[in-house]
Amino acid sequence: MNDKLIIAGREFNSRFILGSGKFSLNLINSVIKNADVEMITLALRRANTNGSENILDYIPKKITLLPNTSGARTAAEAVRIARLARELGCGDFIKLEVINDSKYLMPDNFETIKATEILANEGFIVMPYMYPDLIAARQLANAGAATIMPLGAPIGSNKGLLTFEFIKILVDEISLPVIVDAGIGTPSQACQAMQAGVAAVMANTAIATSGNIALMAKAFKLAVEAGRLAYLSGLGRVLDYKAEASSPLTDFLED
Amino acid sequence: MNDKLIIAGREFNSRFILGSGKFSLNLINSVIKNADVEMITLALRRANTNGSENILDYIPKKITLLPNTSGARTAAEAVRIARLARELGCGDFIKLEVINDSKYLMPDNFETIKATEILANEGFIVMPYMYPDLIAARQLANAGAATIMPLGAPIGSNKGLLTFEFIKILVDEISLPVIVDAGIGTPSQACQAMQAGVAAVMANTAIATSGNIALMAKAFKLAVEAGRLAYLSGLGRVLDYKAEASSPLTDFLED
Amino acid sequence: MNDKLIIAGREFNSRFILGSGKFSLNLINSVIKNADVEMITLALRRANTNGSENILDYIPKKITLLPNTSGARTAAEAVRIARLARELGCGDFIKLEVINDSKYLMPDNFETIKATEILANEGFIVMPYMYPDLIAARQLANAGAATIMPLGAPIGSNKGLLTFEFIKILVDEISLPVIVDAGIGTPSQACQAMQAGVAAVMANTAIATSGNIALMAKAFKLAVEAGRLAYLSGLGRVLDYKAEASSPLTDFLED
Amino acid sequence: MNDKLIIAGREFNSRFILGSGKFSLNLINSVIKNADVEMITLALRRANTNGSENILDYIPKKITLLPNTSGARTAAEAVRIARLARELGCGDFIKLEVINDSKYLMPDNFETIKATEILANEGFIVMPYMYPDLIAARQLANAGAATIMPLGAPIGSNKGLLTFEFIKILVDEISLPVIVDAGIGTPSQACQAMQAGVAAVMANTAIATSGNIALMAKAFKLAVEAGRLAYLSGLGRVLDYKAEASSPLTDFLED
Amino acid sequence: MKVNGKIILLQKDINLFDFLINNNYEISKIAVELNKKIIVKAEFKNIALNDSDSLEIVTFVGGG
Amino acid sequence: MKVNGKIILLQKDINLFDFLINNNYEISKIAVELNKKIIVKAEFKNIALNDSDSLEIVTFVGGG
Amino acid sequence: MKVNGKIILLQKDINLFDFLINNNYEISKIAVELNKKIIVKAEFKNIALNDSDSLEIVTFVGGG
Amino acid sequence: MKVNGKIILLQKDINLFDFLINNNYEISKIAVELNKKIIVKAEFKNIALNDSDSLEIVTFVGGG
Repeated sequence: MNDKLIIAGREFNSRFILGSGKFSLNLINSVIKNADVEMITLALRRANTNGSENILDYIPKKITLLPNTSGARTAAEAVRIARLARELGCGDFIKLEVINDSKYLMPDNFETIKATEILANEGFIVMPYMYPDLIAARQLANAGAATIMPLGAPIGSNKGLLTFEFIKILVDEISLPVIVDAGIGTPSQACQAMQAGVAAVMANTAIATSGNIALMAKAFKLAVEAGRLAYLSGLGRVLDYKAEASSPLTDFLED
Repeated sequence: MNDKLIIAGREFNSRFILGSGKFSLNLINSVIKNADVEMITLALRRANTNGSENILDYIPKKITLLPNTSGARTAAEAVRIARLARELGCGDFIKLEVINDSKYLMPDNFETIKATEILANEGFIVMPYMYPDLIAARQLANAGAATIMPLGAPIGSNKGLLTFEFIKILVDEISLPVIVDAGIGTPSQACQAMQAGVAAVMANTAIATSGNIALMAKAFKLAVEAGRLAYLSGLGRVLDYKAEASSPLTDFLED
Repeated sequence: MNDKLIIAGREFNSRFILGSGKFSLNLINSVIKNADVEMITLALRRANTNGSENILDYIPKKITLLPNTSGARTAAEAVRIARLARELGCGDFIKLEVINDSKYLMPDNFETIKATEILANEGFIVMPYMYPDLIAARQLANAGAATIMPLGAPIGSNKGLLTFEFIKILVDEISLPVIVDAGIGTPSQACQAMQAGVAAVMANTAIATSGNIALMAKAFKLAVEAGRLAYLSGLGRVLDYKAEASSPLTDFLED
Repeated sequence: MNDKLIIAGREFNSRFILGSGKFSLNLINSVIKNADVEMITLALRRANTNGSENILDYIPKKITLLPNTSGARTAAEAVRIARLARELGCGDFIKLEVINDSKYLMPDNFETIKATEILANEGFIVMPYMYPDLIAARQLANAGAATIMPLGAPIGSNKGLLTFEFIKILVDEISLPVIVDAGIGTPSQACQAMQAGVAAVMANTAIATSGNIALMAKAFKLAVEAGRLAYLSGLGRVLDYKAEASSPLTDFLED
Repeated sequence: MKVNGKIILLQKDINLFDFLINNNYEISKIAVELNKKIIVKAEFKNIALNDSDSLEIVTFVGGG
Repeated sequence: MKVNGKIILLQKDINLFDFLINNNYEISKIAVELNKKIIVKAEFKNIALNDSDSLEIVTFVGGG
Repeated sequence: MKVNGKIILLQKDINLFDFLINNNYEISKIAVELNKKIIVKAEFKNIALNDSDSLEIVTFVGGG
Repeated sequence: MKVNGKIILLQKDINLFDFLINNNYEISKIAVELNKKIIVKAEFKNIALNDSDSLEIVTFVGGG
């Protein structure tokens, strides 16, 4: 079946985006393999002088890199980080994050919209992390975002789809791919999001904090595929206050 | 990875049991293939005189048949149906159902326990459908049940895992395989049940009432596998009232 | 408004039943007053030889006492406790509990039905604590129960209305007063149960473990009344996937 | 107990704000009485030439009027409506609403912040309706809002506290009174919001669409009080995977 | 004779096996109860039917 | 003159106050915008209307 | 004699009523089982205790 | 000169490229900001460093 995820014209078969944080480098590869990942996020940080090992050495070349702007507290800082990230020569994708809230790490939609406009004009493929506010989502779209990445719950919390009803509204109203980022803690939650029609799911902490990283990576891959197929199929109706037999009445018991 | 579902000594690779109701016969096969089904339920009914087509002609021989006792309102009726089913020569498995409630189709745990004891003594592999009552589950185990099959929601309702907290109690306390039957309406719900440690999931209506039976069958297969892997891995911890960054603080922004 | 709770012909204005466990005796009275309680549960235990203070001295005479059979693991033990309780001369009400599960304290519906029949025949007003199984509820009614008292969640857990969907089925199908017992942890949960049409709510741990017992007792009283009024009124409809303005469109902005 | 709701220095005993939409005028008064309402919202519209009846004739003088800016699609329109409302001589309170989304009626936080700043500078007591975004809430506070009024669900939907987890974050992080507006459909939901520490609750559709407006108004009043008392008391702890007896073990059964 | 709830008249002496064949039942896919007693297939030929008998002939159908 | 979106013709010179009274508006329960500018009630008598004016006259109604 | 699970020795012939009074039990607030049989209060004075008896004396306490 | 927040003293005249090489930076895996201005790799050799400069040298790490 031909069902590609298309972001700014690029086609992807995988609808699961991996976050690379909190893993020991030598696990990254098995996660990528187990989850058939095609896109992975990275962060930027000061380089060490000694030629210490670099995460790029652990990521197959065919993987699309999605640098994030984590650490940015304003649009200006995010733009600065995005430009440096592009200078590293790994493409135009940028996962835009602007966060100035230290406890719940809630994104600043206002600053994110500003930065989206600047970066989109500079040719970046901007994938903004956002709080799932329909009005903000429309403005991100107008500002040139390639996707929107609403949170399900606070970053790293594994609390799940607390924003589910509002993500469904985004899917209903926004024509860009809606990718759930942050908060998804289990494969069933990733599956539920996909069933509701989101284009893709991103996870990092859910895998990094699981008991077996390779198994959990595989679990997420399968759950995302399952949810996508269920969405394409269309879910069955729900009966409210009754039941409906799955078997014919076995008539020979009647007499 | 060697992770078999074992019921009364028989090994199964698939943890998804298919109900064959509400399908047109010529769809059964594609559902079986798409979901890699190894066990399928059937019902019993009066035979037609003319050599009309029979469902057995549509099910590959390698599939384990699980006849149910649907229509039975008492232990005695269920035993009668079970014996007739076995006489059809398709093995000793029986999905025991005793239902005398016409609106919500709630199973009668008391009668089910009685019938379990009789049938187990006659050598049946008894898989009783039940209301997820821990005490009843213990008595089913003592009566010789091979598994217990608690409901998630009323039959055919697609309402999901309304009994989730109590199914977790069964998984915690009952040593037999716990197989969720009835009510599961979406792959994400099947995945969630598997994540919680149930041994397998059965579905029928969720697929039969979906928009695309073949796709939904595949979706259930993948979701059940995903949930199993997540269970084997162990889920990540959930943070209650805070967030936790997935990226290192990007220090170069500090000065 | 004349809206009485009627149990075996006795009328009550209060629909909140208080459990007296886990309180220091000198708090009981303020709880009763704050919550306008008319019925309170008690347990039975070996008497001390020295004339130590007795809980009966702390409960106003007008309160209906509802002794429980806590500690009973079988119908026989429950019957024995019930008879002893009645011998204490405080009336014929008995809160029947038969529990032989030490971890989740799940009631044994089978034994409870047996004991209900015996005690009802002896003239007790039997209020059986039960796991919300519709079939068991029907048998309790047939055995002579005056009410049924399904659990919301495990005793003392404060986990809330985990069984909500099944309690709604009991309200729909059982003609006796349905009184939610066990598990209710907050006033909003008590209110939600009452909104759904249960006849009354019992709580003990939710108040005993709260920060301020007198305030929480008052809170439960008000929440139960609120839920009852909402049930009598009938709830408003729920819109699924849209909104509806509460104000007229302010036309003068149009031109 | 002295527990006042204080908004911009004004004290209120009632924590339930009534919306006056969708009622026939001669019902308003009984709703106000039954719910002990002290503050009621109004909308602005073109006046009719004939001296037709006016809602002000139906509202007791002691009630604080809270005109809304419904119909405003931009900050400018909201400011215009607010000024006209104040010109009617009923005080400085304004419920600020800026909505340019026709399907879900989602508020525009950006425009709302702009209008808040303008109106606060003009001496209005600004109570902005908002989507519960923590960052936007902080900016509303900085712009001079007297309270924030986050939505629970889309206006008029009666879908309840879909944003509950994020409203708890607002209560935790914002020092202004947090008043839940929109979406609350039942008294139990109002109670739950109050238990979580919100300062007040507003409802309109839940009462206007109920079966008995007077009863439901009373129900909301009681539920809000119950939730407030529970919050002041502090809720009891929740046990995760076990139960805890409310009665002492009845030792005399042991031997 | 009663067959699956319907009354029919036996034209002539006939055993269970022949009756089923004549009525196009697929022996391999049915189970039979005669007067509420299950009859194993091996016995079909040895069982003579008469009009007082009640016969139930069942097979598998789709069911959940 | 435009009044609440409708065109009307002024028969004669008239000030805002008289216009409102003549048209049965309850002064105490309305607010008035003349050409998008709010007019305080004290000024009603001092404002002469003419056909080029646009008048908005609003009042409170039920709303949530 | 066994009283609420504890063995005690009866010094002298004594009836149930006196035993309870001597041991400071509040008659109005207890129920008594003698050898698993409930004894109504009216009978207390007529029942002579002996060392082979087993007595359960119960009362109400707080419980949910 | 300030390098990634730390003060160092330049021993001799040196261009950016040599400085990075001498300090074992992997040119292919870094991006450089000189006095808050990004420097493209092609320019590294043409840029002479001096002690008043502030240099930021960044690379990729794991992040979500």
